[in-house]
Amino acid sequence: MDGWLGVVIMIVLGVGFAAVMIGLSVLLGPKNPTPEKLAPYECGMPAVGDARERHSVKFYLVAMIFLLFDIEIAFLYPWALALRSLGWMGFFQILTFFLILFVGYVYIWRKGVLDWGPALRRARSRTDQKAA
Amino acid sequence: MATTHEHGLDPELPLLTTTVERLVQWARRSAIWPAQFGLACCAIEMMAMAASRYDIARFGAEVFRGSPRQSDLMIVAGRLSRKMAPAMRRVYDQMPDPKWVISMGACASVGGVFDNYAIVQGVDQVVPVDVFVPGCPPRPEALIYGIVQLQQKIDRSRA
Amino acid sequence: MEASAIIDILQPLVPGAVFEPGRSVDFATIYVPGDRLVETCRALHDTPALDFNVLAEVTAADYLPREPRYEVVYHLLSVSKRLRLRVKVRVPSDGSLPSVQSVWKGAGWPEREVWDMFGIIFDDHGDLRRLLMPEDWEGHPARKDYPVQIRKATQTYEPLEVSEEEFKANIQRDRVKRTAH
Amino acid sequence: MAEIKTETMTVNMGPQHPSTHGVLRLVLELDGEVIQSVMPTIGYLHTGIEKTAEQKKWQQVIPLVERMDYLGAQSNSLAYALCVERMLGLEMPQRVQDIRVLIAELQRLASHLIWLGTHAMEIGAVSMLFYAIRERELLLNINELIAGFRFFPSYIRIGGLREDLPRGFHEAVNEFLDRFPTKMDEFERLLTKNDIFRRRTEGVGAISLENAYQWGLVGPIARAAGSDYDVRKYFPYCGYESYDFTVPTATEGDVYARYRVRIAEMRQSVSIAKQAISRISPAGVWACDDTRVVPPPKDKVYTEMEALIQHFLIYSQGFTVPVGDCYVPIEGPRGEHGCYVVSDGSNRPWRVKMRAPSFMAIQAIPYVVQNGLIADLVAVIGSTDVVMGDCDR
Repeated sequence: MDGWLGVVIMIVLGVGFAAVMIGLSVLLGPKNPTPEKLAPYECGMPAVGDARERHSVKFYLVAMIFLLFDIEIAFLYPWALALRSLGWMGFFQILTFFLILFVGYVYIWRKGVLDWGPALRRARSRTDQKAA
Repeated sequence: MATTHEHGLDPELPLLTTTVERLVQWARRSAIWPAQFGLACCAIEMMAMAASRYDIARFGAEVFRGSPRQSDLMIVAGRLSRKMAPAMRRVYDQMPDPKWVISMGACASVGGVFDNYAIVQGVDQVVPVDVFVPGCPPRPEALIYGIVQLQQKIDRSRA
Repeated sequence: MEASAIIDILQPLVPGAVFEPGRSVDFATIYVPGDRLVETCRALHDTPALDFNVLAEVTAADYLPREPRYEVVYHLLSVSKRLRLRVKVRVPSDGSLPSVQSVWKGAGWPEREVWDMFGIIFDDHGDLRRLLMPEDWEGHPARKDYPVQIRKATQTYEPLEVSEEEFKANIQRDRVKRTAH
Repeated sequence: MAEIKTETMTVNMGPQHPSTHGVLRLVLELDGEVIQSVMPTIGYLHTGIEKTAEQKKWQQVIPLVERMDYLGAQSNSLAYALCVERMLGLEMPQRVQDIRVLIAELQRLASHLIWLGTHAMEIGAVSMLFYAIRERELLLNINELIAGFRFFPSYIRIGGLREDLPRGFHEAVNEFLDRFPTKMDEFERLLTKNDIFRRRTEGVGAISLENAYQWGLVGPIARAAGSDYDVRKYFPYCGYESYDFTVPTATEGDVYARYRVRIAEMRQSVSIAKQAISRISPAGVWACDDTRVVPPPKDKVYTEMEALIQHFLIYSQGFTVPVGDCYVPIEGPRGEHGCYVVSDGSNRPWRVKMRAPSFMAIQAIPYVVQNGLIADLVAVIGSTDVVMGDCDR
């Protein structure tokens, strides 16, 4: 039971800090929402359409990939804590876990999901030259 | 900006050695973030003021926010043309409420040397201005003096 | 190279056009009749002896009391021949000029600005809209009979929302024009 | 898999935007991050300076012309002064021409420093802005020395200069010119081989030489695409032919080439300024001897009657310029600046038009960033060194 005190303090501090900040601004900040103020901000121009437009699929793909590899790292924390007791057995288990995800990473990389930028254009122009 | 607020705390509530209102005004004045609203030559002097030699960071105002949502102060730096006036009014409207305006330079304050069809003769026709800074362009020290005047004005004003 | 020398080169290429050397203190100036402008500019651009490949500037001047009221001025530059030339065209007050966008792509905006400021219409210009003044502005400010200071209330209000279709129409019109020429 | 029809998104990169170098509005049509089309709208800083200039006397137009391209202020007034002097037929003494060359080159350095600072900041090297502006402050000190005002000194006048050089001018300029090349090496160490900077700028926004001429982009942009057109070499003015300097060029024509061309140009400007300052004597003649245009020295005005009359005439009525028009191009920081002035023989100009290189650059931007990313658009706007005052006038 002794380990949990630190966690509780962390939670209290985090939530407390956020609550104080939001609470103060709610209490002390003036509030008069005019329609102009709530209009979407478009660099000083009247807004065009609403913000809920359909975005390109690239954004969705990158978000998903980030989520995937982020959780992979999240799994490392408990493993890192228990490294001593797990010994070599634990090490190989985490290695296979990594290998599986690494195959996924290579697949994504070859599919070219990640490169949007000028490299994409240069790559496409190189393939065109090869094809032409 | 004497709008009466009905938020929860009574401004005159004593808080240790000062009132809530003085504390709030002190907090607002010491971290006043300008919106990036550079129009013309005064914008370059504004950049010089934000740079290392004149360094507005000493007064807590060196964070130039790109979007008006996160800024409290709009420094109108440059000449405002008639085509730009609606856009400026919209950016002013979209700033959250405790907001102030500094009209930097003669062109923003009174149209400056350009008394013609294209320039709005004074930004106070479009937005309520708190501090006028003379000069064409004003020296960075003059603008810092303007910001300090605004800070004192905030100190004196009611929450 | 003097204006008369340039005219001698041009005369055979644009038959029937009356070129007139203009008075100038800096470099060669020629007057070109309005209707033969595009041919002359194409000749100036294409002939290897002249090779005016850069259109530095298109501007105009309003000589109000004088009848052919405007003078549209084209400053041309030949980088390979180290030559500069000023082509001037006299335009009556309600006259119009053919656009030289077909010769130099860079002529689009300067011509739009001359229309915006002086009201000289450039026919078959891709997109003759106002450039420097707001879209709904009346009158052409740089004309001599336009007052310098107009006491007009500052328009600070704009509709909150521009309808999606209206905006898309503008974009579509712009793209069609751009892919046209 | 059939090409699925995707909806493009219209985004406004509007007049109030941190990276549009002033009030330029670009309506972007995006497919994800890739730009389908750009529709620039300018005129948000249109000040009608040309119309106001028609009301002023000849000498009073200098401050107006300086406020058009506010980064290259002195080169604007130099263009205007040269143009009116050509119409008046005035010849400047050698010392005045050397001082004008020195001031034009220092102004070019100041303008390029602002370009370097903001361009690098937009690509991510935020500290670059503070280094560049720190060096520029020294240049503004020199402006303060000669005319008591940091930004628009109006030191170049029709008929020569405003007054003679102050004491301490030579030391200030020499000290700056000795210190600046070491600072340039520091800037180059930061950026030139910086992998992030190169990856963001190489192959981005490339313009071919043919296209640059078609769009009328004569200046650093055309020199980055391979042209060697520099007004100081092709149509020398103010005695530029007597200075030896090279015109830096590159061939790729992309953002990185423009960066290299401008950095090399700054080094050339330092060497020209060094040659100029070594020729200028600390005190000497500072204006031509035409009494109609140049006011007499102050002490004479108090003692002699004609000097008083001449002084009164110049400042009340001004001088008249013979009928005609004239266009003298000079090499400003952004390319070929030139003032087309028309005179009807009175003491006020009939028409003043400044050629604006930024105007041509913005017109060409939509064709340069086609199928680029938004990040490329920001790099291209930074590399064309666009100043909205110069573009909208």
